[in-house]
This record gives sequence, structure tokens and C-alpha cells, in this order.
Amino acid sequence: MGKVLMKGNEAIAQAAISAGCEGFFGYPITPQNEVPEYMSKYLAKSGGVFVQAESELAAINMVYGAAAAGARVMTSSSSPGIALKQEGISYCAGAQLPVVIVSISRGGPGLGGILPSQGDYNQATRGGGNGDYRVIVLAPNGVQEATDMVRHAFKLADSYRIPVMVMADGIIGQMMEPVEIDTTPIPKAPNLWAATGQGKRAHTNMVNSMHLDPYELEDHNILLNNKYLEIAKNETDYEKYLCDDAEVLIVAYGTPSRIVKSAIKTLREEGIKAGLFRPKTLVPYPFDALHEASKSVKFVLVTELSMGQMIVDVKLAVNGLVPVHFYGRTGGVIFEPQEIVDAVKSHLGGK
Amino acid sequence: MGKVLMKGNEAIAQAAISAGCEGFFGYPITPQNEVPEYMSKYLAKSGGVFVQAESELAAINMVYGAAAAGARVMTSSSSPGIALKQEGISYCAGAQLPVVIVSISRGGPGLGGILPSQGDYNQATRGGGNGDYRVIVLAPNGVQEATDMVRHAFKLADSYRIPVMVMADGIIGQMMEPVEIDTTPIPKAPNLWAATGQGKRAHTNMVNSMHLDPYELEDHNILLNNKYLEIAKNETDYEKYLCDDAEVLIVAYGTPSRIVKSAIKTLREEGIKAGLFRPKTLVPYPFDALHEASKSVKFVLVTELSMGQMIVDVKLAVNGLVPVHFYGRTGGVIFEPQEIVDAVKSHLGGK
Amino acid sequence: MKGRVSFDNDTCKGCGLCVSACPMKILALDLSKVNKIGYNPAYCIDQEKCIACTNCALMCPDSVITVERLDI
Amino acid sequence: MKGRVSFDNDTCKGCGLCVSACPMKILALDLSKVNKIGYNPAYCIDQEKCIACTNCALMCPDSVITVERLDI
Amino acid sequence: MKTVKMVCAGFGGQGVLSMGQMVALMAMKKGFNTSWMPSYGPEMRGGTANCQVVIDEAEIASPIVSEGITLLLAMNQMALTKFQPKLEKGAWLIVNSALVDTKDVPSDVHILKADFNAIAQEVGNPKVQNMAALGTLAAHMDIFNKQDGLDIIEEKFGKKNPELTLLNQKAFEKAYDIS
Amino acid sequence: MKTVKMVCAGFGGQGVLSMGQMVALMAMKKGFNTSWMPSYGPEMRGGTANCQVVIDEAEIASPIVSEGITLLLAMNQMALTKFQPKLEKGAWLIVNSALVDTKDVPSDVHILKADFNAIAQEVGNPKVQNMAALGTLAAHMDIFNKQDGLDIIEEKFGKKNPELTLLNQKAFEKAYDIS
Amino acid sequence: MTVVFKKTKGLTNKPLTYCPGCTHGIIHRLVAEVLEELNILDRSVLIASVGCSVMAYDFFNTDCIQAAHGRAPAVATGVKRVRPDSIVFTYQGDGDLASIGTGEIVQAAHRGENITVIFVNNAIYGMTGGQMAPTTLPGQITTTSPYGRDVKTQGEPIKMSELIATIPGTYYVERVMTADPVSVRKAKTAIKKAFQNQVDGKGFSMVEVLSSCNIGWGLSPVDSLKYIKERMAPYFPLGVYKDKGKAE
Amino acid sequence: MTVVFKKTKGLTNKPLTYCPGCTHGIIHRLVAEVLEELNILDRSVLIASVGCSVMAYDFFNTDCIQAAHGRAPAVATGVKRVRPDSIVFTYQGDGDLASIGTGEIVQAAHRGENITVIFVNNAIYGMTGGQMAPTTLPGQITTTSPYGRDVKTQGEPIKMSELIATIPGTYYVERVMTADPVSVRKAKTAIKKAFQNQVDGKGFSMVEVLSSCNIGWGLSPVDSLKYIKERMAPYFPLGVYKDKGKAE
Ligand SMILES: Cc1ncc(C[n+]2csc(CCOP(=O)(O)OP(=O)(O)O)c2C)c(N)n1
Ligand SMILES: Cc1ncc(C[n+]2csc(CCOP(=O)(O)OP(=O)(O)O)c2C)c(N)n1
Ligand code: SF4
Ligand code: SF4
Ligand code: SF4
Ligand code: SF4
Repeated sequence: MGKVLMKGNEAIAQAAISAGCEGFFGYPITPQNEVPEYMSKYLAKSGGVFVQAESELAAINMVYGAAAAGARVMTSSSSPGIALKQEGISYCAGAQLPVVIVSISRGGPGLGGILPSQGDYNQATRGGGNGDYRVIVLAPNGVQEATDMVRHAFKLADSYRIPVMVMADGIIGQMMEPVEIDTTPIPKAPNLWAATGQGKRAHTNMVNSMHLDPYELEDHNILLNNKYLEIAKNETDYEKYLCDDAEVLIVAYGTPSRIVKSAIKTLREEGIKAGLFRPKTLVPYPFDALHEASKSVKFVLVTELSMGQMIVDVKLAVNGLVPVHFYGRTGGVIFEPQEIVDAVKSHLGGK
Repeated sequence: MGKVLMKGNEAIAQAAISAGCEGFFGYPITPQNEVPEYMSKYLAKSGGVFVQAESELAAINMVYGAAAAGARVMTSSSSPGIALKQEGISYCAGAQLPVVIVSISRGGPGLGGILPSQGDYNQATRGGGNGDYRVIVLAPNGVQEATDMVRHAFKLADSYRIPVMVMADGIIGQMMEPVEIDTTPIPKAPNLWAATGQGKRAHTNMVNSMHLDPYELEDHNILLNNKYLEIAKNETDYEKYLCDDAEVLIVAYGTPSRIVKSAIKTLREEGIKAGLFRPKTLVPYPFDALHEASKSVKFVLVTELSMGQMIVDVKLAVNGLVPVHFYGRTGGVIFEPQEIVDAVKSHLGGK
Repeated sequence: MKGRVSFDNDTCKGCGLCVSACPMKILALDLSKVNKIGYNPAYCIDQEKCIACTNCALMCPDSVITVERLDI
Repeated sequence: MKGRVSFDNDTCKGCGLCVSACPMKILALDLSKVNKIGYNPAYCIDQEKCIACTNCALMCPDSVITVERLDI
Repeated sequence: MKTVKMVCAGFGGQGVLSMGQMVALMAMKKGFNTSWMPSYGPEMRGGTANCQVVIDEAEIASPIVSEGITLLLAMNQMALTKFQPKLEKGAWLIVNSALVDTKDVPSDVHILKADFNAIAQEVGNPKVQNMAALGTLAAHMDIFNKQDGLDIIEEKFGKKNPELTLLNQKAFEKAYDIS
Repeated sequence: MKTVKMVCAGFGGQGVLSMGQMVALMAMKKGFNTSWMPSYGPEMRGGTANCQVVIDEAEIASPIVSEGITLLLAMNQMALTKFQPKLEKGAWLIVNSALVDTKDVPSDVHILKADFNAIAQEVGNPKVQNMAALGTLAAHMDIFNKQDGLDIIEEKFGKKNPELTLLNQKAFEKAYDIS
Repeated sequence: MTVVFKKTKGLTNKPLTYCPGCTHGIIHRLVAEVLEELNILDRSVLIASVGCSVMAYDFFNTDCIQAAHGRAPAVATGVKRVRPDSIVFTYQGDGDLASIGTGEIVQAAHRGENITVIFVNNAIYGMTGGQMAPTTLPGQITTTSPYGRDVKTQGEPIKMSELIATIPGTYYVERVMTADPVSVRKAKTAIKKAFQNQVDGKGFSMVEVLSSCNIGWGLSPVDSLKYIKERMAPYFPLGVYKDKGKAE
Repeated sequence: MTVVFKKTKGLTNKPLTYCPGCTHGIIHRLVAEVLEELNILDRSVLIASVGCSVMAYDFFNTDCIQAAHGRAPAVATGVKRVRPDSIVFTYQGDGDLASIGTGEIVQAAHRGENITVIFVNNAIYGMTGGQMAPTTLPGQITTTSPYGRDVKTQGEPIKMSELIATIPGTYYVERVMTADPVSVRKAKTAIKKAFQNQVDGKGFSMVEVLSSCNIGWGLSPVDSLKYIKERMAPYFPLGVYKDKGKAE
């Protein structure tokens, strides 16, 4: 199958179907509506189940149930809807369920606006659910990568028994780009733990996030943490672009990273050696690689479509080596390459 | 009025009443049940309104409504309940409403356990609601400070028009300690913006978090951020204990900080100069003061009742100056002073 | 003439609900005009026949219509 | 004797629901005993009168009771 | 090649979104990188719509065209009023002369006009005005030729409705030929 | 003064929680720092309860007594079984001799026994066994005297029910005197 | 000449943002007229919900609070409890009230909150692009029921007036429609009663208004009115479902 | 001798953690007996909810999933949709089902999910220490209605069976109680029917069981049974509220 021109949301839905998604549970919210709409049209045709839940809360709990019963499942939403899913995500993480959550984010806080934003970085990477838990967060930079990452998300969810979020800004959800969706089947990890009815099993299965004994709960938390450390070791991913000789390192993720690339071209034309470091996994964050990459630069510039949220992880990575600056737009406003160029120049100062 | 022996949750409720709380909207959850219970008994008697909401979601939205109508209001909950409030908190922040949220946290993730924990640091400080917003987070170390901070929370909420969270672990909620609750009336900031019915006002009032125009929403986000910067300048608070000559700096907040103090006594008896840095405001975090305090020490040890969440802020503050280590227990297990003593010694190593 | 109906032309969205509500069939959309907001506005083709029943105004979602009655 | 009722003593919580359900009034709590879990367990004071109606077992929240019927 | 930053705007019923999609589709077939981005949300209500198409040899930087429009298709006056300030110098402007008055457009903008309504009327269906616009556009842009347009129309409508295909192709061709 | 780390444990109905509270209250009145912490949650169900009281001259470090108990009040056998491993050397153990067998308690623990049930029975109300325990405790602890106990009982029950106050005081006194 | 109909002072001058022919506009007007006639504009607080009417705060000439999706009855509770003298009303669509906000509406009725609820049932999610609502008719095509609502897997449409009427705390519930001048007049009477109840301190009142979404339904505005009358009303029978006032 | 009553295989050997005399235990046993008798233990998946029965997963001899507070019907939906051959049931208290989970239960019924719901109405929040539930009786004292439930400010108790019965998607609803051997036998019949419906693919079935919380009510276990019969049942009338099977 060659490239087709597809809307991000639809491509994401199709990628999930190609990955063998057995159940989708979602609720309408702009700018992700085409995900449930596409699913309602095509998922049942390929043997899966589509349910329009009564709310985001119900959706995440349906996903929790279906995953607990051993099915490969997904939900999707946008900013306030993801906020409503936080308790459920914490439950999924606690019960170690493989679920995929697509977040197509828009401006906030509150009802905010519906235009693209990256103001949900904290929401995705630090959760808001209770307790010590982590979900893997993947951040695509366009429609093609979004579909690849959705497929990858199902693999990761399965093999680590962990919720995986694919977080994209509203641009990716709404735009059309040429895309080729991989159709290779993804084998399912055996889920002997699933609650499907005991059948011929010798014991009953139980899916649960409660541990009343504190020592048991502590052990459980340590287990979750060890799993996370394992994931950090194996699955951290990023892209470096013209970093080798860079004197200025720009860090960006998602669609804005493409704007930064174009700014970097302009900067290089003007003789300023800039490079891009783009985390592809926001959790686990590529701390070590970014630390390395920042060693030889004058400063790091973090660019986000927010008031500055990822900058915290960048600072943690850089750990005081060089100054870390910030440039951001928010509320649905998207920066132009020239703004990045200007920001870099202003920090280079009298040079 | 002299000291009385009171349960933390009840003292918190009484402090809110003394602060002139006009409305409390909550839902039962262990270990904070005594807050709504106390309110149901005494709030109406002092002219306020108590409503047992049907859920945490409803509770935070009742609080949103009552605050929008200009009343001084509070809600309280615990871990999964706070997760459910995230969308509402984001709305309150977006609409700039003065509300007080008490969080008495327990073990997670998911249903977890009901024993004390600090695993909700991320939940409190990074939210999980959508968008760029901040709430002030105060962290008391005992019943007395909890009551003082609840009263302070109302003041802060009022004067900055911002949600303020008082986050305490389950110990504070459940234990009794001698406490003296200040009864000085707290004057209310004029809330000319409140939606109470137009009355004789020339214009109608509107409380809202939506801004469809991206430039408007961006301006709104900048306004919120400026407010936060102002708060960070004025309201950051912390305690230093034996820091002046310290070679080891231990950072802890909440009840565990008292355990650390007792460990520090032991350490000093053994000739190890340890000091405690205790953030009293988690948002805004005392980055500068902690940075200063870490300048002359060999290392910083962060201690939490979690797998390590505040450590991120500590690292941001220390910014690479000295190593930052961690010791934590979780799931409801509470460390003993000796564990801290041992952790310090092990990091001092061959010394 | 018992009544008079008038339209705030530039807020009319040309939906036609008034047209279909009029028992005297004296309202129509003016296909020859496009108003400021891009629609063909409604108008009265025969004021004389208006009975001031207010049906049109009742059905107008945009409060475009004012109805007056002849005082006799 | 038509029936026999027996108790899994150490799971009985001494709530007395069986006692009040027995139409023959032949059940009681044994106040002289405290079982492993700290309660005065129920017992039958007169097995002879048991009619195997299973009322006691039906009302027991902890499935403590087994009832047998005499086969004739 | 200079990056094409195009905006298509008009009333809801004028087919600007699908017209933009077909431009992107043609670009893709020709091996270019391309993106299509609609306006979305409540502002869609009330009957105006627009989309943004970017075509480039290099990777698309931003699919959002907020400034420096190089090519504007304005199907009504409101569209022109809204986007004219964002045209870059030397930009191309394609307008539906039936509905749009270009007297206030600065002289550094190249204007291509045609009466898409009339063409559509001639062909026999007012709905195909967007394909007439596509014709004018294809005639203007170096990277496309007539066959590209005819093919893409075939591809888009072919299976479902051969008659519609023909109709659309006719409108396209008419506009292409007079441009 | 050495920190007092006390645990009071027993069946649900034996009043261990309020007994612990009264110890903390007495300590507060005497100017000490003190804290009282109940066990809470579903484990309360099924009829066992316990609370932890810490008394100190310095600020209370942890209100949780998970190890190094210096004073244990065990109102039933389960309570003793559960907390005995956590007694520190030289700790004091107060038991209700009617219900608790102390033969397995190590010799480095000081045992104070009295039949609180019997005392309560004598006084005429089995519910006041916890005040008898308070009597034994007050007699043992240097920081309290008899009057402290009588006062605290007065304060706690006085207003509501003078009769109950007297009953409780009697039980307290009886146990205090024989200890 | 006497003016027998002109735009109510209960509405502001801002042009409504609804699609041409959308009967949200009629319902807005009716509510605003009632507030004007009862002389309670200056006491009223509108709780706007999330849906096409999200910007209702711009259109009503009253104080307003914009609520999170589905939570308007909880927000209204908060306001009414601390400001019992104000007249508090929510304006909610079927996605808002009958789907995500089911809990809040049921429980506000259960508590017998003295508020007024205007429930606009247009059998679809208008705002987000025409997805299925809990009230979407059997077989109706929407963007999430592209093959028509299948009652086997998507259920039969829920009847909120009937449901709310079972709640002991409910004082008054009526279902009306906006299909023609006669039904619009009846709708106004019901809405007036629902507000009068609040003024009189009676308790929870809800008016369900069958409304159109011609864009979502893919019909002309005029045909949409027919659809209300001929398709919706038979499934959602009009009438009073509860009136404690009558019983008193 | 023939054994005429012994503990069902549907329950595990773990001792129940309920308070002495709590009728949660009776209801557990009835459900377990029904699963055993219908021979569906090996196909069943219990969705345990949050409340005193949170650890029901330890007691039922079936596969189990523990659900967030109120969300059991959504969790059940997820399971049933992807595993239509399994027998899925929720076990929920009145705080769980009639308060925080109102939306989920109503909407599961609305979709006509083919699941079985066991709704334990004990008119109080047991687990968290006896707070008021939506079903708490007028005047009843709880830890959050310390002066007795005041219907003026806290509403009249909600009647969930009546409410759920109005939903077109609901197949079967009955209210039973556990006050004496006769009513317990009837309760079992209802529960059996609710599961048989699911086996037969009929759709959403709910049994509301009036149950005791002697600890929360401050009564003895035996007096609590009297309270169910004499105080609760008059307010919450027993009986079948909907049975599409009868109508068929
Ligand atoms: C928490 C949350 N979920 C989803 C949305 C997206 N959303 C906005 S309006 C709406 C539904 C509107 O439908 P309805 O209530 O029927 O009103 P209508 O637009 O038809 O008038 C939805 C789902 C949101 N804003 N917030
Ligand atoms: C989100 C959330 N809110 C609140 C709680 C606390 N909680 C646990 S059980 C319960 C209520 C239980 O009452 P009910 O459902 O009536 O069951 P019962 O205990 O009476 O059997 C509550 C509020 C929780 N665990 N999670
Ligand atoms: S009903 Fe109103 S908006 Fe519609 S055509 Fe008539 S006047 Fe215009
Ligand atoms: S079976 Fe019947 S008669 Fe026998 S003990 Fe039980 S209740 Fe009494
Ligand atoms: S989408 Fe539907 S409900 Fe919304 S304004 Fe348009 S016609 Fe009205
Ligand atoms: S608290 Fe009530 S419902 Fe819970 S186990 Fe005890 S008696 Fe049963």
C-alpha cells in the first residue's frame, strides 16, 4: 500500500485497527472527534468493538475493563477529557493494564480553546492521577510518525503491561499529510493474568489496584518503579538534527520541532550553528542523551507551545552545565520559524 | 482560647470555619472523612452551607459555582478523589476563582491503600488538569500548622484569585495533637467580578475559562503566569533547621520532616552535621533558598513517603551544585529516624 | 392592514422559519440580496395582509422581527 | 429428630441472625465460649427439635451453618 | 522550489475544503511533501470555512499558514478581507470574480480572476465552482499540468459517480483553458 | 525525659481509643508535647482497634509507633500477640489479666496486671474497664498523679453526665490504688 | 401602532452564533422573555454549559457562569446554596445533560435543588460535529452512528423527563417542543412555570425542549421543524411528567 | 442424612471481612449459589466496586476485576463487549451505584448492556464510616446528617429501581430484601432471574437488595433486620419494576 493523504485523527484510528485493536471506547471532543468517528465506521468491520461512552470517565473505565479481560484496547480524548481520565489512568497503571490513550491536545486551562497547544505536557508526563506511577508518553511530529507511534504504543503496552499515551497537538489531529500505515500484524503477549472467566484454568484471576497492607503496597510500588527503570533503559527515544557541531541546542517536541528545523536552516544560512534535540519519548525522557548533547553548546533553548513545561525536564537533563532559555507561544498561537531565529539571536546577544 | 487536643481533620474543618468559610462541598473518602463530618455538624451553625456532593466531580464544580458567586468556599478529598477533581481545578484556575482544596493523601496508585503517603506530590504540584495553570500548594507538618495554613490558604486564594491546595498526608488528618486555632476574622477581598445576579451593577458579570481566540487565550495564560510569578516572589515559604553549619542537607516536607528532625539530632550526637530544609510552600517552591542552602554541603538527601517525586524540584533547585540522593518509603510505610540516619551515613561513605 | 412586520435585515440568517410560519403566506426570502453576514434576508411581500399574529416573530431564532398592530 | 444443624464454630461471628430465624427456637449464642476470632459462637440447644427448615442457614451471613435432613 | 503556502477560503457550501485537499493530493502524487489543515471548531458555524495547504520539496515545517501566504483562493469577499493582510509580496490571488471585488488589493499581488459561478452554471451544476477554481489554480502553478487535475478528479469521484466526474472535469477544464 | 511511645489495643468495644485520647489529654495538660493516632480504615471492622500515643518534652517526631514501643496496653490476647514483637527492651506492659495470658512475654518487659473486667464489674458497669486501665497506667507513669486522672475524667464526662463521671472515676481510683 | 412583538431586553445585542434556523435561538428568546416578564433579570444567574450554547453567556442579559461539560447542575447548586435569593438556571444540551452530566442532573433533582433547568434535546451533539447523543432516534445517522443508531448495540434513546420525574425530589418536569407557533407558545408557558416555581421556592424544575439541529441532521431548517413534530415528538411524548404543585 | 444446606462452592474459603450480622454476607452467598446452580462459575467475571464489598474479589470463586468507585458498570461494559460469552456482573453499594456512579449505571442500562447488577442498598456509606447515602431515610442519623437527614436541604431518598425502570434499555429490575428467610428466598429467585436473563442474552438486569448495616445504623444485627422490614421496605417498596420478559 502506497502513501495516502489522510487526516491525522483518521490515520491514528486506522493505525490502531492495523495494530489489531479489539476495542475502542471514547467520547467526542474537539480536536479529536475523527478518531471515534472513524472507529464507529471501520472498527466493527474488522472485528473490533466500538462504544461511544457516556463520558471520558466511563471511557477510561471501559478501557480498564476490556484490558482487564485481555483485549487490546484504546481510548482517545483531548485536554479536559484527559483530565477526567486521570483517576482511571492511575487505576490502569496500578493494575498494570496494557492500554493505549491518545491525547490530542488543545489550549487550556479549563475549557480554554480548541486550537493546538502543548500545555498538557505536565498532565501527560506527571499525571494527575494519585500515587507513584508512570505511563509511557510518545510524542509524534506529524501524521506519519503518529501512526507509527500508535502501533508502537500497542507493542509497548503489551510487553510491559503499562498504559501508553500518544500525545499529539491538535495540528496532528486535524491536518492531512501523506502517510503509509504499516499493516504488519502485531502478535499479542500471552495474558494469562486476564479476567475472562475461569474456564479450565486451575485458579481464578483477579485484576486489582488495591493493597491494604502497606508493605505489600510498597512492594507493588517498587515493582512498578523497577518496570519503569527497565523501560527507561530500553525504550527511550529521540532525534538529533545537526547537533554534532552545534553551538546552540534547541529542544522541541511534536509538530513545533518541524518549525524549529526550518528555523535552524535559516540560522545556519546566517552562520549560526544551531541543532535540534527532539525527544520522541517524553516518558521516559532522554535525560542522558540530552545531557551529552548539551555539553558542547553555549546554551540550550527550549521551545514549546506553552508557558514552559518540558523545560523542567530539560533543566534536569542539562543539570547546570549551560544556561537553559525558553521561548513559547500558547493558547493556540503557533510560533513562526522567524520567532525562533530571533530568540536564538537575542540570547547569543552581542555576538 | 487555649490549646485543645483535636484530630487533624476536625481541626482543619474548624480552622476553615474560623476563617469565615461560607460553603463546604465534599464527598466521603478515607482518611479525610472527619472534614465533611465536622462540617455537617458545625458549619451551618455558623451560617455556612454544607452539601454532601454526589461525587468529587460534583463537589469541585459546586465549589466552582459557589466561588463564582463570590462565596468563600472549600472542598476536601484524598488521592483518587483529588484525581477526579483535576478538570474542575483547571476550570477554577482558568476562571481565577478563590477556592481552597484540602488533600489528605494516602497510598496509590489506583485504589491503593488508605495509609499515609506523599505519592501525590506530582498530582498536587503539576496538576493533571489541562493547560498552563498553577495552584498554590501548602504542606503542613502537623495539626497546628495545618490549621494555620488552612486559614492562610483562604487569604491567599482571596487576594490572588487562585485555587490553593493544602496537602497533608493521612497522618495529619487522623492524628490528634494540641492545637490552638486562631479566630481572628479574615476580611474578604471585594469580589466585584462575582456572578451573583446583576442587581444594581451597570454591567453583567461573567465567570468563564473559555477564550476561543488564540491571542486572547495567550494573553490570559500570560496573565495567569504573571500572577504566579508575583506569588512566587511574595509567598514562597520554608523552614531551615540547623542548616548554617550543615555538611549534609536533608530535604523533607510534611510530617516526615519531623522524623527527619529527630534523625538529625541523632546524627549530630554522632558528630555528623546534618540540617533540614523544609519547604512549606510546594508551589511556589523555594528554589532560591534551597539553592543557597545547598551551596556549602557535601550532598543533599531528599526524603519522601514516595518513590521520589519532590526530588525533581530539589534537583532543579540544586542545579548540579552537589549530588542529590534519595531515601523513601511508600505504600503507607513510614520511615523511622534510624533509617534516615543510616541513609545519611551510607552516602557519607568511607568518611 | 391590521399589522406591520419589520426585519432587522443584517441579523437575518435567511433560515426561512418565519416564511413557513406565516399563515397569510406573505413572507419570503429576498434572493436578490445578500446581507452583511452573507444571507438572503427575509422580507414581507404584502404588508397589507399582515394580521399581526406574531407567528413569524415567535419562530425567528434570531429575534430579527418586530411586529406592530394597528390601533383602531 | 428430622434434621441436624452444625456450625463451623471458628467462622461464626456471633451475630445471632440464625437464633432469631429459627422457628423452633433451638439456637443460641454460647456466652461461655469465645472462638478464635473473638466471638461467642452460635450452637443448637436441642438438636432433637430441628426440622431442617434451613432458615438459620439462609440467614447466616457467613455461611457457617450446614443443615442435614434425616432420610426416612 | 519556493514553499507554497496556500489558503483556500469561502462560504461553507463552496467546497473550499475539498478543493484544498485535491491540491494537496495532486502535490503528493507529484512527489512533493504536502500538508492540508482545515480551520475547525465553532467558528466553522455561521458558514465560513478555510483550509491551508503547504507544498514543499523539503519536509513541511509548519502546516499552519498564519503569515506569508503565497497563494490565496478567495471564494467570497469575507475571505479576501480576512486573509489579504497576510499575503506576502508577490503572492498570487485567485478570486471568484462573481462575488469578489479586488479593488483594494495592493499592486504587488498577482490577481487571477474568473467567474467560477458562471463556469459552474454553464457546466450545469453550481456546486462545481470549486473545480473551476482548481482549474485556474492548476493553470497557474508550474508544478501541475492539466492532466494532473483531470486525473485527480477522476480518482476522487470516479468510482462513486462517473457523471459527477465528468461534470467536475468539465468545469476544471473550462477554467484551465481560459486562464 | 525519654519519649513515651505507647500503644493501646483491644476489641472494638473496650474503649481503647478514648482511653488513649485521655492519656494524650493528660499529657497536654501537663505541658508535654503529645500526639494520638488511631488505626483507621477497613481493618477496624471485625472488632479490633488500636491507637498510638506519643509523649515528649521535645517536638513529637513521628506520631506513628511502629517499633520501639515503650508502653503497651493490651486489652486482649490478640493485641498482645500483635504488638509484643515491637516492644523495646525494658518496656512496660499493662494487661487486662482477665483476658490476657502473659506467659510468653520476655523477661525484659515489666508487666503490670489487673483484672479490669472485675474492677469494672465491681463498680457496676463493664464499660468502664478502660478507666480502670487508665488508673493502672497513671499509677505507673511518673508524669501523672491520681488527681490528673480524676480531673481528666471530670472534664471528659462531667458536663454530660455526672453519674457516669463518678462511675469512671471510681474504676480509675480502684485500679490506681491497687497498682 | 402598538408593538406586539419585539426583541426582549433579556437578550444582549450580540448576534447569536447558532447556525441559521437553529431553534436554540428560539429557546434563548423564550427564556429571556420569561426572565424579563417575571422581572428577575437582575437576580438571575445563567449557568452556561458545554455545547453549541457554550457562549450563551454572551447572549443573556444576566450574570453568567460557564460550567464544565455536564456539571452545570453542580455549579448551579453551588451558586444557589450560597446565594439563595438569586434565580439560578442551567441551559444544557442532550450531550451535556443526558450523557456526561447524568449524575449531576439526577442528583440535583434528588437533593431537590431550587433551580430551573432548561434541557435542549436535539437528539445529537451539535457542537462537536453531529455525533450520536443518548437521545438520538433509532436508525438516525450521525457521525458516530454512520449506519444509523443500532438499538442492539447503542441502546434505545433515553427519556430524561420520564426518568427525572421518578425522583422524589423533583418538583416539576414538562416536555415541550419548538416545532411551530403553537408549540412555541406552550413551551414558553412551561418555561415560565419552571421559573415561577423557583421564585416561589418550590424546588427542582426542568423543562425539556425538543429542538432542532438542522446542520447535524442534514435537513433544511423548515424540514427540521417537521422532523421534531413527526419523528421526535412521537418518541418523546410531550406533556407534564411531574407537577407537585398540582398534587398539593 | 442428606445435606440440605451447605456453603456454596461459589464462595472461596476466605472468611468474609464484613461486620458480624452484616447482610452483605447473605447477598454474597445468594449470588454465589445462583452462579453455582446455573453452572456459570467458570464463565463469570465479578466487577467488585468500592465500598464494604471492595474485597468481594477475595470471596467469590470467579474471575474478578476491582473497579473504581462508581464505575463498575462501565468496567462491566468493557468486559462484556470484548468477551460477550462471559457472564459479567457488578456488585455495588448505594454510595457506589446511587451517588458517584449514577451516570454509569443509568447509561449502562440505556445502552442495554447484557450484564447483571446486584445493587446493595443499605441506606448508608458503610465502608467510610456511616455517612449519608442518597438512599438514607428521612430523619436517619448518619455521620454527615448528624441531626437526621433533612429532606429540605438533603433531599428525599432516591429510588433507583423506579428510576432505572424508566430507561427503555432496561430489561429487568426488581427490588427485594434480606429481612427474614422468606424474603431471602425471594431475593434469590430474583437474582437467579437476573443472571438467567444474561445467559439468555436478554439485556440489562438489576436486582436491588435492601440490606443492613448494623454498625452504621447503630442497631443490633437482629434489630437491623426489623429496620429493613419496618422502615426501609415501606419507603422502598419491594417488587418487580420492569420485566420485558413478561411483556414479550
Ligand atoms: C469534558 C469534555 N468532554 C467533551 C467535550 C466536548 N464537547 C463539547 S460540546 C459537546 C457535546 C455537545 O452536545 P449537546 O450537549 O447535545 O449540545 P448541542 O451542541 O447539541 O447544543 C462535547 C462532547 C468538552 N468540552 N469537555
Ligand atoms: C473516588 C473515590 N471516592 C471516594 C472513595 C471512598 N469511598 C470508599 S467506599 C465509599 C462508599 C461506600 O458506600 P456504599 O457504596 O454504600 O457501600 P457500603 O460500604 O455501604 O457497602 C466511599 C465514598 C473512594 N474510594 N474513591
Ligand atoms: S426566521 Fe428570522 S432569521 Fe430566519 S429568515 Fe425569518 S427573519 Fe430571518
Ligand atoms: S434448620 Fe430450621 S429448625 Fe433447624 S436449627 Fe436451623 S432454623 Fe432451626
Ligand atoms: S450545530 Fe446544530 S445545534 Fe449547533 S448551532 Fe448548528 S444547528 Fe444549532
Ligand atoms: S460497615 Fe455496615 S455495610 Fe460495612 S460490613 Fe459493617 S455492617 Fe456491613
